[in-house]
Amino acid sequence: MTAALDILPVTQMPADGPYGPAGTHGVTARLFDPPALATLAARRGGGIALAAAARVELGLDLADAPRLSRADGLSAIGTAPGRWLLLAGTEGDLAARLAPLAPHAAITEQTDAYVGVEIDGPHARDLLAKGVSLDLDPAAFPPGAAATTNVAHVNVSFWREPGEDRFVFLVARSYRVAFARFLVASGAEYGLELVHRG
Amino acid sequence: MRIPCPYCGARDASEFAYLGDATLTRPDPAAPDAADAFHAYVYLRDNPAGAHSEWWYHAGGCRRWVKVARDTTTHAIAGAELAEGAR
Amino acid sequence: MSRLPSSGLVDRSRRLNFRFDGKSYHGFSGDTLASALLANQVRLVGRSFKYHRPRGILSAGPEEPNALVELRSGSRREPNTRATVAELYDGLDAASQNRWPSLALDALSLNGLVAPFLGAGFYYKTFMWPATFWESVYEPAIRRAAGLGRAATSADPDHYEKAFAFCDVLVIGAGPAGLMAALAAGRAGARVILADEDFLAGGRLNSEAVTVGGEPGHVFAAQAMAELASLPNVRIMTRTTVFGVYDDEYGAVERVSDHLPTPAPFQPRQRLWKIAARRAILCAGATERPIVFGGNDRPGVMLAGSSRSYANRYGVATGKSVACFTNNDSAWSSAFEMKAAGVNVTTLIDIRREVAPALAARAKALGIAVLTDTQVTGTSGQPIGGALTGLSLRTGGRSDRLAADTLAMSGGWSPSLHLTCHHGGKPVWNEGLAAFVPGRTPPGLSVAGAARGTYGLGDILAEGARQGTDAASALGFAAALPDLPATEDTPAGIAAFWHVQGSKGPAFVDQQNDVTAKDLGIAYKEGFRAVELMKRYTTLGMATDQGRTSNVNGLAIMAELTGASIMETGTTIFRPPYTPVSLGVLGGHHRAKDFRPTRLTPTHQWAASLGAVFVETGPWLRAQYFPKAGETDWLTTVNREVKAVRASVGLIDVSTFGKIDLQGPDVGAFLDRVYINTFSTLAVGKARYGVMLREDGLVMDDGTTARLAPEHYVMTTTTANAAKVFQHLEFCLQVLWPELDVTLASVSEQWAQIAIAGPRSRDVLARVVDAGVDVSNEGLPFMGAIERTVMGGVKARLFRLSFSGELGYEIAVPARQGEALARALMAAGEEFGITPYGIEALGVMRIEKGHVSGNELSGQTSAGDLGFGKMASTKKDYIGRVMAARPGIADPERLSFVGFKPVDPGQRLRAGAHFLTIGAPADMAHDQGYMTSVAHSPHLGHWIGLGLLKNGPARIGERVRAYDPVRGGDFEVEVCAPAFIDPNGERLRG
Amino acid sequence: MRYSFLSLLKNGLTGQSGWKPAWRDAAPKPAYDVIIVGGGGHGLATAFYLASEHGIRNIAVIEKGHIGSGNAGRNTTIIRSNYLLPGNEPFYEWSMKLWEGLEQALNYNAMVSQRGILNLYHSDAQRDAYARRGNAMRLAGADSELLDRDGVRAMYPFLDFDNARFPIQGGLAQRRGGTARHDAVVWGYARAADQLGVDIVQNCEVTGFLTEGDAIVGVETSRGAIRAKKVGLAVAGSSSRVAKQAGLKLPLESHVLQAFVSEGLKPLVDGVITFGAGHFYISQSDKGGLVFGGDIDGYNSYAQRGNLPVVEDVAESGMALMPRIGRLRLLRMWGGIMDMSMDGSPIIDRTPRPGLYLNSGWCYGGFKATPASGWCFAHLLATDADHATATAFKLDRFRTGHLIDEKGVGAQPNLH
Repeated sequence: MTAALDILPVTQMPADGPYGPAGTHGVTARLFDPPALATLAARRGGGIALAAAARVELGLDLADAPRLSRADGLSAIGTAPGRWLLLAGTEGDLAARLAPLAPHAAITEQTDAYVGVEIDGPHARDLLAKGVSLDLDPAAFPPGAAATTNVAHVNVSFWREPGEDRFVFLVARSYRVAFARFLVASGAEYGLELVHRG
Repeated sequence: MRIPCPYCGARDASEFAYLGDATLTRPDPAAPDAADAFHAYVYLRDNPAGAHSEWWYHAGGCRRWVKVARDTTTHAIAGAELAEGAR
Repeated sequence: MSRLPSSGLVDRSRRLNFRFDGKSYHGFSGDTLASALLANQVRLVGRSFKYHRPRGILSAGPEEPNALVELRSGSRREPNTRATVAELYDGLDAASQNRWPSLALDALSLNGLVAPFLGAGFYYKTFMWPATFWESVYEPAIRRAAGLGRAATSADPDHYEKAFAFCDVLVIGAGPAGLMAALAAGRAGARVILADEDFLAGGRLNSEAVTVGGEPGHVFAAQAMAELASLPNVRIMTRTTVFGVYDDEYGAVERVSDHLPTPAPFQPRQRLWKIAARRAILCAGATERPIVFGGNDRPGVMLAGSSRSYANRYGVATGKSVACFTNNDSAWSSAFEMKAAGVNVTTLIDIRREVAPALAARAKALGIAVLTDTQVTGTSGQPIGGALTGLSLRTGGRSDRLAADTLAMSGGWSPSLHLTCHHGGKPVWNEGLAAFVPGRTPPGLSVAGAARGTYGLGDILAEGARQGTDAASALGFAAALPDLPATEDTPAGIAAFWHVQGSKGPAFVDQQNDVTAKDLGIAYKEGFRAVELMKRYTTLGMATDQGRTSNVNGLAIMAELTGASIMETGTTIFRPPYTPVSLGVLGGHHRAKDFRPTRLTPTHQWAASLGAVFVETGPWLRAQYFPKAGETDWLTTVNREVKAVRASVGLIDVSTFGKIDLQGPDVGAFLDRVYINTFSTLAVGKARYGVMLREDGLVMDDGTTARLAPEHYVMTTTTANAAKVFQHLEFCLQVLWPELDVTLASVSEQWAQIAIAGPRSRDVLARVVDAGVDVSNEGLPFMGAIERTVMGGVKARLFRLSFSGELGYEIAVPARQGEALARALMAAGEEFGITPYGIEALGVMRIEKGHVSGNELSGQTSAGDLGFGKMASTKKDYIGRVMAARPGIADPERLSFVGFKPVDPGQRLRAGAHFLTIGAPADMAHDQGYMTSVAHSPHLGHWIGLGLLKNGPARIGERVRAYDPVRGGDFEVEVCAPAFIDPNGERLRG
Repeated sequence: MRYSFLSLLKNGLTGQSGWKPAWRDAAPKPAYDVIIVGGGGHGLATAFYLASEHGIRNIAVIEKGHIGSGNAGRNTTIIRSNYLLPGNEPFYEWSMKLWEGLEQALNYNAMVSQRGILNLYHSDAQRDAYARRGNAMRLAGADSELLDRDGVRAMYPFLDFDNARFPIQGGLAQRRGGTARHDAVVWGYARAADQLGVDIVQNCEVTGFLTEGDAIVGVETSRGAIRAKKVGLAVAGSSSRVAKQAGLKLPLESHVLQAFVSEGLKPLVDGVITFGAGHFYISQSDKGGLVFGGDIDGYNSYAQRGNLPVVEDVAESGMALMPRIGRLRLLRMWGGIMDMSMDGSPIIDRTPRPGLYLNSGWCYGGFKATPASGWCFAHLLATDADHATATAFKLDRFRTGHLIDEKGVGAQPNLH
């Protein structure tokens, strides 16, 4: 419990705005609804064919590792061997777009399963150090690195954006308030700006 | 204790669910001695003080079952492999 | 004031006011509470644990056994705070503890008078007569007298948090060894964390008047810290105690705000660090040992090095007339430096016959009298407060007296090797050092400096530099040994000595727990000679200081008694934490409402807007019921909800069920292996109820699984078992049958799922599905499962299922559409009086219908127990089949599932009541089972129950006694079939 | 020497000089009627009751280290008989009755203190489960009370009733539950057994078994071979290792359970409280330390030490339950090795090897069982028949399916 959390009900998303000492702004968290999301899981023995199909059909180089692959507005985050979360930059029928992969993979619609949270700012890593049990030093977790892990009892997948010092989290929808409370509790010290991105 | 998940990398053991002895094989249910074999499979354990092969499920990560070689007297981990190979 | 004119590192321009026991004082920035009290000539600070003897300040560090205070007050009261490490702040308020009515006049100090009777083990030999007096008389008195400080009066108002850190080299302790280690590794480019428990880095360099690299030690330390601070790869953490070595991580506490009156806004009080370090170097220094002699616990008797520290670091003279008592050279240095700082050191008393001539010469030059071959045999003190006034001495056979208000003693030094023991390593006795040195260390941890038994300052600097270099090199960094700053050598000669034989008065070994040399003698006589037995019997080393100043002396005295060597007698094992750690910081921000995350259903806000009452269901908050204005008790509301459903239609969010998509050609075969019944034959577009077992043959979970396409099924699990079932299925697929081509995806979060039930539910459904979607009895028959669209193009999964026993459907839509669906259903059902209902009404209806739920799926029940025996396929193997055939599981006499109704319909049934045969005695031998679930059935107008009864199904119609003594219930119930409504299922098929 | 007012007075006046060793440091004889392997509470209690109840005096308790160095000295000292299942509850209630007379039986103050135990419930389902349990306790002759929220508040007003994630709804109280001084239990049994002629042989590690055909006829030890008509194992934490030397594979895993003690405080917690929404139980010792614990670490271990996640879990639960303890400090943490059995309940039985008897599988509930475990094991060793309260603790119950699974989690030791 913190002074910041004390006044926030656990049943409501914390409102947009600054949390922390007046005049400080060390980290920004932008919450957003992913435009389209799906899980892609290679069929038994279908990993190589799937990778080939993804390359041909989507121009996507699916890394079979906890990394981000991206092509043509489509991001693939490795979550398990032969398994990815696919995130499209725009709304639309992601399943249809992935249909060419269907012979080699199970495709499962997950657009509504997660909320996204972008976290950046000079104190982004300080905030995240309070919940992420991974070494986020760029040498250990370089741009494009991804992970699925537990943060403050909440399961998340996240990656480090290439080119920008920014982390993007996908959080199960039913846990979104709990995760936001972690952000407020951990980030208020540095001045946290919480924004719902339209 | 950090479990070296072959896919995710080293993660705190609290991300995993533990099942235990990974040397056991599910017996043939049709075999004439199935009752005895299942009794041994479900209930009896070597429980060694020393090298132990054990199942950990990476519930908070890749949701893969990982076979970990760990010493039960020192907790030192000699290696880890996924239950199933690459897909 | 006893502030020395010039020495010390406190900032005399920053005066800080504080209070102790209600009296106002002042100190300076840089003081500890202890140094400020000494500066104000406060000598009596606390009372001891058992005999309530007056105690002062023994040390200047974390080893302090005596100067424990209650710091702060009210909800921030911190009992047992060591004044020697409490950083002074303006407005600090502290109180002495374990005394009544006052510190100077403590009633329980009378305990001291009967001390001859209260030796070690006293409690175990008495208070047994009469037997009933223990809890009523003796123990309450003992409990009141025991303990030290008092807990805070209400919830801790401060914030705590946890954080992770990673580094190549963790250096623990920023004294001379640690600074050099950090410099060596840091300059090489390794990621270094330098942690020090003190608020001022430097360790002994701040307390000793030494020269390093041509500068005073503390200046060297400050310069080294400045360089380290300039290195981007080095993180400096002062006020941070590394308290434990765990597998692959170190635990540390950063005291972020303890030096402030209250934490700054949004700042935590403390932060728990979990540090993963590839290498660590322990540079924790050493702790000075007292000497055991009569009256060695008086205020004014203290450790020599600490007395020196008060002079050099804090600019405080610990007394007006200081004598030193020792067996080793370091106390001579302490005496010399104190004298140089302006303290009146009168006499050096050494048990040794001879000391190094240079030391004797220096003493002479400084005008300090030297008494060699001399022991302190007793002390005298002031009548009130007991502060030291004089010493009894013995030189050879000659006795003498010496006036002194401070005795600075040193029995030698014990390396602070605590962390080396945390993986089971046992310290090893080093005869030459008369000290334990580290044994086997935890993986990756090495030890440098005094913590390793290296006492000479030059050697310490060199050892720290070497180990820092080695650690960095081993990790692949190009590390060069730093140039070593020149320093003087500090003498460290010692003659092992523990205990002044034949001294007067109690000679304390463990001052906090009041363990005397005589107590050790009792332990010896009674056979408690092994170190663990001795400690447990006498409580030696079990106090808040964890035996820092007492363990070695205790061991040595026991060794003297047994004639064995110290190593044979045992060793001192230290367990985490290194120093006590607040419970608040170990909990972090996971307290109160944030103890665990709260999961919210997709329709939470909608339900809240209707005034729903929510209830914790595992991690979820679910709508329990929806009271309307004027409904004052929950039963009224629930009855209304149930009636509304049975009469017309209602809706409830069931999104919390686990939902798993299974895809692949082998899904049917797979489900056949995990369910007791068959799913490979299920038609596309149909759902089936399934029961799965654990491998031990008992029921794991139940739920409905539908086949959406030939190679695509969707399984539902109970809310409680969602994660467990998923894990089980993955085990089966990854470990048992990797040949099966099946992939799983949890879709619990993707789909909001709302159940509508009641005779008008089809009418309501028909109004929300898109045009052309046929939900007639033909288009969507009972147990049908189809994918269609609703609300104008929203993808949906439609299931015709019923938990309530009424015609019913479940509609799944993407989670963000859940609330819209709820509102659409409300609008569509308005003319039928559609009623939102909560899980209470859901529970009532499932009990009326006789469905099992969590209370019956207890993990102790078999499929047969629950009436699913006939469901089990005999044509296939499945998980749990073999073990379910064991006689103890298959026995028909087991407790089995049936219904119950009260013989007197006015009786209220209660879950948890046991069943007894009527007329049989109420004892365990006649226990026949228990009630699992009850509900008030508005349909029947009385209470009904489900339960597990020995051989239950064969006893329908029989009456048994429902025995519930914990709630005063004892009446007859009739055993009945577990379906109270529509037993033939006509309603749900219509 | 009997402890009495007189002996205390005499020693008080003579500088405590008259005390004798509480037990002899015996050297092993070549043969005994019964050897008990394991000098913890259970082993010593077994020896004491063999001697006192069955008249068998030619007994050795052999211990690899010193007595009480295993779990007997590493637990949270709770005694209670609030079990659910018919296989368990009568046994634990028998144990409670033995606790109630322990000091008089042993002439040793083990500080058996019946200040009560309270199990909190936080949901209707949990309330019903506790009612079921409370009723079972009554059927077994134990005491139990189901309290509502106000009843709990009256006992412990400082619990978090106002802002809890899982609000306290009430509790199941057993007023006769409480604590006992764990070390004193060991010492009391050792002293009393010694006075009846039992040899307590310390620093004597079993390295093998003497056999004649299938039968076990003694033990090989680090101090030589010792023959015995019967050998009883009471070596919690090491059961699998020792049984393996007799060729037996047991339904056990060894797991580490951590326990914690705070700095000493003036009285705060009178009885024992267990949290129902997490793993946490707490009491306060007569010395003033809060003694508390939580769940096992959850993986096979013989290391007698645990890790931070459980420490944090325990502290989170403690803070959730009693938010005023935030500024109290954890003084010491330690780990003990538990015999976690496959259904969470113990084994007191013969083994397939004639002459070898087994007392094991206490999971983390062994301390409270000490007197009855000793009583029933002694009964089995002396009579070759089960004691009436311990008929369910069979080794073959896993084969027959007569499980005693209080938690209903199945064959997964780390979940019991």
